Amino acid sequence: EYEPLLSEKDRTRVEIGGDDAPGTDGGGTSPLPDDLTRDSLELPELSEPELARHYTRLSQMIYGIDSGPYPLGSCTMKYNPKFTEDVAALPSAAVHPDRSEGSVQGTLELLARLQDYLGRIGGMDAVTLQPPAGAAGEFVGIRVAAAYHEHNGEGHRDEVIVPESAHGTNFASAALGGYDVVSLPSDDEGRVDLEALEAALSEDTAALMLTNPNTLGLFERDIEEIADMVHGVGGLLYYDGANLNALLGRARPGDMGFDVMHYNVHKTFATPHGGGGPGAGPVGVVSDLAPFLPAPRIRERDERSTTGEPIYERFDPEHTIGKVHGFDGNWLVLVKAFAYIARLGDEGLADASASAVLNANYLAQRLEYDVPYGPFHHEFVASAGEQDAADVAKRMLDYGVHPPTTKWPEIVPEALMTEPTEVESKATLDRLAAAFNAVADEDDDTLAAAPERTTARRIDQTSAARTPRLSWQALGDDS
Amino acid sequence: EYEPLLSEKDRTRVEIGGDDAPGTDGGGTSPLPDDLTRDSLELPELSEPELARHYTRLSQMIYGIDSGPYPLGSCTMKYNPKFTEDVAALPSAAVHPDRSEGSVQGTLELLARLQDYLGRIGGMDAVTLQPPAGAAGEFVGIRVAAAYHEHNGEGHRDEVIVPESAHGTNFASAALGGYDVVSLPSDDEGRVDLEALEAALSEDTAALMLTNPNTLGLFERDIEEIADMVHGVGGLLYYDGANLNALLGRARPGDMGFDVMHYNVHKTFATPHGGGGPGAGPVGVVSDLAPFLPAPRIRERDERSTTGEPIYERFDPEHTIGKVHGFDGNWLVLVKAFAYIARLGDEGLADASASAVLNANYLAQRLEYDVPYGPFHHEFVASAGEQDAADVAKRMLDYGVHPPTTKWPEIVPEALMTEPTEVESKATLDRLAAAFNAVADEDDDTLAAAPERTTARRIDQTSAARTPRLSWQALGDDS
Amino acid sequence: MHGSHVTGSPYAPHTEEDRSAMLEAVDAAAVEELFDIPATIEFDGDFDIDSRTERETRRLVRSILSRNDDLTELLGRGHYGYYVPSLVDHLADRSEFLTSYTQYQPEISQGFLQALFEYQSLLVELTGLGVANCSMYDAATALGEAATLAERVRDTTGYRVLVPELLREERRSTLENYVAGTALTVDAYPVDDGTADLSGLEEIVDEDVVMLYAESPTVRGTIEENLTAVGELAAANDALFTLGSDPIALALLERPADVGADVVVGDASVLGLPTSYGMGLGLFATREEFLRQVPGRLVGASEDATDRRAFTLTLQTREQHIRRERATSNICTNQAWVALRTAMHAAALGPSGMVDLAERDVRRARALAARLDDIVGVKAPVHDRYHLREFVAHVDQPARAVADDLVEFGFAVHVVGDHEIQVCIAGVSDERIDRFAAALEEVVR
Amino acid sequence: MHGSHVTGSPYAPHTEEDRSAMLEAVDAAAVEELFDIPATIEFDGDFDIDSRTERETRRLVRSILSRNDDLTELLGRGHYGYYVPSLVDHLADRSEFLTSYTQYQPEISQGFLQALFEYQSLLVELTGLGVANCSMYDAATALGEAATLAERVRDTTGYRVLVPELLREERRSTLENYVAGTALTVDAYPVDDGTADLSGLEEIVDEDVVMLYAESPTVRGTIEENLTAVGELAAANDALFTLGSDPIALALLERPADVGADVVVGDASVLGLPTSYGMGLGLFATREEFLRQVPGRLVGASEDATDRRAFTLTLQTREQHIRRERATSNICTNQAWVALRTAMHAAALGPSGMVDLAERDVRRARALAARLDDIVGVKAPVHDRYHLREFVAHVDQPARAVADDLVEFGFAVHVVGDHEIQVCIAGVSDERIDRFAAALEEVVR
Repeated sequence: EYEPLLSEKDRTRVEIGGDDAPGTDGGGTSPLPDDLTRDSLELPELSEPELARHYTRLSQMIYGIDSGPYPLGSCTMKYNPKFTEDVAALPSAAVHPDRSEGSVQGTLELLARLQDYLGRIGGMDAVTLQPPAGAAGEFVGIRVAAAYHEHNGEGHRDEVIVPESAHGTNFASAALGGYDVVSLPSDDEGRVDLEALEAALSEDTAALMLTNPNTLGLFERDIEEIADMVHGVGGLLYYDGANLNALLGRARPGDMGFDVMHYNVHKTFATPHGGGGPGAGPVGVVSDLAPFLPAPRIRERDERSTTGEPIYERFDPEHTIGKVHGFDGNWLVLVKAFAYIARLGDEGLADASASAVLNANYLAQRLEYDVPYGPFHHEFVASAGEQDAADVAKRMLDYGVHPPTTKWPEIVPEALMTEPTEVESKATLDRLAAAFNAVADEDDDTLAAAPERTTARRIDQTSAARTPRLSWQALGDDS
Repeated sequence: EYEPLLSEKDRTRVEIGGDDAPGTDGGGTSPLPDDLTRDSLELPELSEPELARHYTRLSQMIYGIDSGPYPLGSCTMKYNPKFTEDVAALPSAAVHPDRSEGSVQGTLELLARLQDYLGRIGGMDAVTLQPPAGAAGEFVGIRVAAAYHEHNGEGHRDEVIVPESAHGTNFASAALGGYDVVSLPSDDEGRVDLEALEAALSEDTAALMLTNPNTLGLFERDIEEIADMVHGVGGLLYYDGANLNALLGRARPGDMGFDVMHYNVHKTFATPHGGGGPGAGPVGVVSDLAPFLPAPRIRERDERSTTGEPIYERFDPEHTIGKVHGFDGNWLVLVKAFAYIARLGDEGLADASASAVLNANYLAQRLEYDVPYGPFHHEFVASAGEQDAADVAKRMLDYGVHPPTTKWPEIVPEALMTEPTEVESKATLDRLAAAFNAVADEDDDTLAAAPERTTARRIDQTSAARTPRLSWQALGDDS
Repeated sequence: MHGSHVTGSPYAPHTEEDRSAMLEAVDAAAVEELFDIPATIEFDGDFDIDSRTERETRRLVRSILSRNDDLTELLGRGHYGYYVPSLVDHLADRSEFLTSYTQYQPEISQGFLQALFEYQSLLVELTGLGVANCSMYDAATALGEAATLAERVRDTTGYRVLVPELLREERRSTLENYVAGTALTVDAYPVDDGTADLSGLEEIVDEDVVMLYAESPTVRGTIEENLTAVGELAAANDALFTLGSDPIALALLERPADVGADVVVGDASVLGLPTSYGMGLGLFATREEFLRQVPGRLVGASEDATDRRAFTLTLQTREQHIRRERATSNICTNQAWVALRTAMHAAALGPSGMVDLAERDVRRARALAARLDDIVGVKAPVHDRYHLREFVAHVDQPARAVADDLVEFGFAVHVVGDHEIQVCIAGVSDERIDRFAAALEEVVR
Repeated sequence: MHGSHVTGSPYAPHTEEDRSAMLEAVDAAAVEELFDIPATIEFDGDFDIDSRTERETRRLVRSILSRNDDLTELLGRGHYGYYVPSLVDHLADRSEFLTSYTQYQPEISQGFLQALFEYQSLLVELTGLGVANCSMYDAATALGEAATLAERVRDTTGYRVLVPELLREERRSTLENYVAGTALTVDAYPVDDGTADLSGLEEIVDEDVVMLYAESPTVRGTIEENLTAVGELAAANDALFTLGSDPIALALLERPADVGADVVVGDASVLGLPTSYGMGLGLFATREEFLRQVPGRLVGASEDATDRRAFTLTLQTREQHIRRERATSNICTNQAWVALRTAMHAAALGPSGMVDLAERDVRRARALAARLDDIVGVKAPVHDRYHLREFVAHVDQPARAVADDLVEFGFAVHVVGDHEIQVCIAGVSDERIDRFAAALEEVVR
């Protein structure tokens, strides 16, 4: 059922300044001169019961992780444990970032412990928690690499190599960092083409960005050789943490030769995606790069408090690149990630990866669609073949499940990039496979007409882009 | 979409005792001898993500107050302010009832203040918060009346008079208290028939139970005379608080001559109904009856603490009837009611009643159905006329609103007992009226086939009662 | 506020414009005209209750409740503070569950009905009895309802309800109120070292007994070892055997159906609610033969018009809104939402978690008793019985003084005799238990 | 656990039976076989991270965070602790909002898209600009994005970004990182008594300037009085005029469109989030002419196949997942859920509540400054300007020592100079403000 916009329920205009503006001090006028204030403000004015119904209704028109499987490849849509919300809501977590160190020892301790956890999990020597998202983490990695090269008199390096199948953010983050992006084709098996890499590497290479397993779910078996090649020309190896959920407790980027990496805590560590964010993208580096990390980082001091407790302090890395966020990143997200890691521990983290890989392999085996390449880990890319992958996705909505990521990576025609994660039961995977297979048997007309059973039917993207209407003000009175 | 039972998702049998039962102490056996334990336990064993989806899905198949209007007559389905949940969830509210007085001064203070608030609102001299629901409050009132009469050597009184249009609980509570129930007809205007009352009253009368406004929404204009008549024969006058929302700040049962009353805090004071409960049914009495109230009550001591704070204590009323709940009632509900009253204060409470009465009158005026009797306050009873009121209700579901209470009170043929409460906006009332009126224009076949747009279609009540299947065990394997 | 919104109740939405239009529609100049109250009884005073902002109200309640001491509670005796998984709060607080009414329109209430059906099924498995209702208020009122059930269903006449002499006073008092309007009377049978004294019981049982009540665990935390014998005594005298227990106990202890129980009552909210100052959930299960006499609401399976399985409240002709003074109980509003929470908590534990929890309770209580027994001046447990989660300990010093001193160390325990305290480990962490043992040692030194 | 459930991750549901069946289906004897990792880099150590129960984990976090002192924060400078209505928590925490992904499948995401559309509309009303995106990370990164936008859209060449010399250091540093890969450089223009020094600014502005940035309120809490003049200077030099502000300020202060702003950035989470250690919500609005160069996601209205209005992410060809290295930004994950909360909080206040809040801030800050000014050894406010919600005060004693002493009284303030503290009243109750004034008087005595 259609839910009106708030502005269709009410618009109230409040006049500001002059005699019309009552104030709390009884003066009846604005506390500021008219030339510093606006004339009026016109927005919906509704009661709490009306708002509760509005947002309840809106929530009913959203598919969330508690609605069913959500197998978006490379997005790692895990169940978000409820208790992590409780710890993030603790009153003691609500502190201001400009507090003195002595009065926020709890916050600093939690951050220090999380830095430490992430370092161990990734095999990295130093970690910053400041980047507020994965792409922000990539940008930090790129900036750190740039600062490192600059520091070593290698500021001329102006290329970053990115595999064709990489996440779009890799390209964009490198470009934002001022680098020329060199795109690297895959080999026949879907992995890095070593010859092409050899050709791409040069003294201009600042870094190679890789995710491993890659977006096809394939482990880059030659990773050690790749690392040697990159290091051989003086470049750095960057790890995109989007697919880390495949490896927990089985392999660590640091052990493979990566120099710098980001973690997507809203993927691997189960913090909620929130309809697009907030996430967090901590960055880990090997010791050579640690002096360039953003400021401040947190560390434990040598001495203890009079009551024997550890004392934590902020410090600026020696050659820090400075700040990439106005404060210290997405604190509430970091609290949830800490709680998740502390809950699972070694055993739980290793099991998460094992179950995620088992689930992906099981689901792939159940599909009628062709699944090229392999063996894969936590995700796989099926091909819709003659069908349009985007249409397949729309039709899957009619079966009450969320579809996979589509049409990417392009190495697989009509790609259906699928990552079930460890949280799905066999019964759910069977149901999901049944949805895939039902769609696989349907004709193009049916697919093109889909979805039929959703809140909104197929939405016209062209119209949206051709005539942008981006606010209720833009809708006009007749909408 | 159909949601399987938990038992259809999994059943796991756990064996207990003997060598099969692993224990946490590594002993591998139960800590109790076999003859004190059961053999096994068989229940669903599911993961948190699976349960989150199960209950999320179940919640989607429920109409709540945040879904839309809920105009159930005499049920006062108000919006439940979200913040009251927060105060009830305070860790400091989670205390054990057997704590010593000194260590639960906060809880005792809140209860004492709530007793006081309710006393002022109802015009009563003393209040007990122990009854866990309205019917339990009625029972307390009946027991208090009995103890009072007994104490005065009037134990022979064995009749309680209840108007025909009263809530069913009135009859049942009086009967549970051991009284013969004398049913009182209404007069032509829908109010207490004074002649019939005169005839019913006698030296056997223990009490008359009334709600005011009555279930037709009519104020019992003769209430003072009624009180005199009841008191004249030595009886007590009981006020059923179900309709108190009509009177806040405008009239008080105590001022009308009532001796004892209950409050439905889940109606008047906006605590959530929870799908049927918990509620709370505090009972207020005039001073003569105070010595008979349940134990314990709370009071402020004369002296203050060394820091100047008031000190609260429990005490047993002199001739207490004892306990009607194992502890002190539904504490968490009482906390929410206290918060609601403290939020609204005099101004908000009076406005709640005013708006509730305005809403009922406005809605009644918009309906095509006949609305006999009047003038009414917070609710009215329309007549579905030739239509079946129960069918009308089913059909209203198809219009996305909750229907009124139906077929009761029987004084109105095919009754549609409607109470919109103060929380509905004019726009919502218009939408609700449109639903009523649309149904009023429909034919019987359409009504009999309704609902068509709900999760479940019309449910077979006869089959449910004829072959009771009250557990998944009773469904058998083929269900 | 500057806008057109009329304040008063913050939860009433009318704008000035709406209000005017509505008044005009009902042909009134002011809302006051709509009230039909005789002038003689109009209230023209005020309640002297301030209106507050949401934030001020939260601060007020927080400020009041902050006067509760922050103690570790080793308290039980019918109300427990088990850890409730976060899942329960988050799901049960979804407003569709929290704010809906009784399911009189089942077509738009399937979710709640199914959850209650699953709750009933949980109790059927735990008790082995065929029927469980979907909630009473608490253990005490459920016991009262059991007594009135016994009066209704018993074949022969009779008037005596027998309960153990060791019983929470509040529970007995509630029972007495429930039977005050009936011909029933309540008598106590003797207890020997914390459980039923069978020979003493045998002496006072006769055919005037309509109900025989036993508890396991008992109020002193002991596990009743003579349930089968008690059940046989009841059966021999055509009395209903009512057993008091709770879901965690029932996950481990003898199945009520196997010891001849006719009714099981108790507090089911040991699962689902944290410590709530005694707020509970009355468990009520009985044999199928008493179905039509059961108090409270029942959810049943049926079919909808398309023959799909659907749930509905059923057998409502037993209830007050239909049967009035001939109803099986006066209960209307019950504890449905708590039942939902209990079902959720049980589902979160699963059968293995429930059994494990009960077994750990037994072991942890035993270990603590042994540890306290090692303290000079303390003997624990007082009763030479099995205990589920709590036990009575003898202290040489006055128990009241010991308890008061323990408060200074941050612990609350029951005082159950001049030299007896009662200690419960339910929901208390091992680390806190360690600290408690140390504190007691300090206190009795 | 006793049952068939395999533990490990508590959030992975497989039973032993399921796991066996799945392994069989994929023709593997053990999960390990599925990993294709060279032996040389297999990790055979462990992380040394304990597994904990949910309750233990909650206790751990609570225990760590309990080391934060419980202070009343009179802190601001870009991060504020306004009271957030309970409604926001309860509704935004509904798992459909909290746990869903970016709305790449709009047909099952209409609710979130509509909420974000409403958020964009709120910003359009507040700024008077035609386009607002549906979130950046925070004010600092939004400022960085504004600079890169300026570089893309400016007609002529140029390389200078001018910012006020009084600017949060962190904000400037973030901006510098954003422009590090471009040809842009960041210069400061002078400030006079807390607001822009117009003549000083005039001297250094030239046609090499691509963006001129001003804030109102400024980092020192003053209201920038020269916005129109600054805007005219920017326009005269074909530079983008970017204004830093926030929704509460914008509800009262001059409308950005009216002072010539081309871009508005800032932290929108002053509405919607409580104090969150700096977590924020980057507000980003600009003129319609720059639409195709806007960074971040945009929600637009469209129609579905039945011609009903429906919402969708639009103009995605600007974004990284389509345009890669030529995208308008690298942003992907944003702060959508915070934007939802901000929209909810704004809706809960309504326009009257928003204006009222801003006006009360001005009055309360002014009253506190006057009161502190009466204290011997304190001068407040330092700047002879209008202030929105915070102000700088001079203290004769060393500011650091004053601040440290205030901690002992339970208050946190900023130290912004050797003898300057900064004090913010946002979200602080009148009663706490009273106590703060008394404490400061005590401290500087």
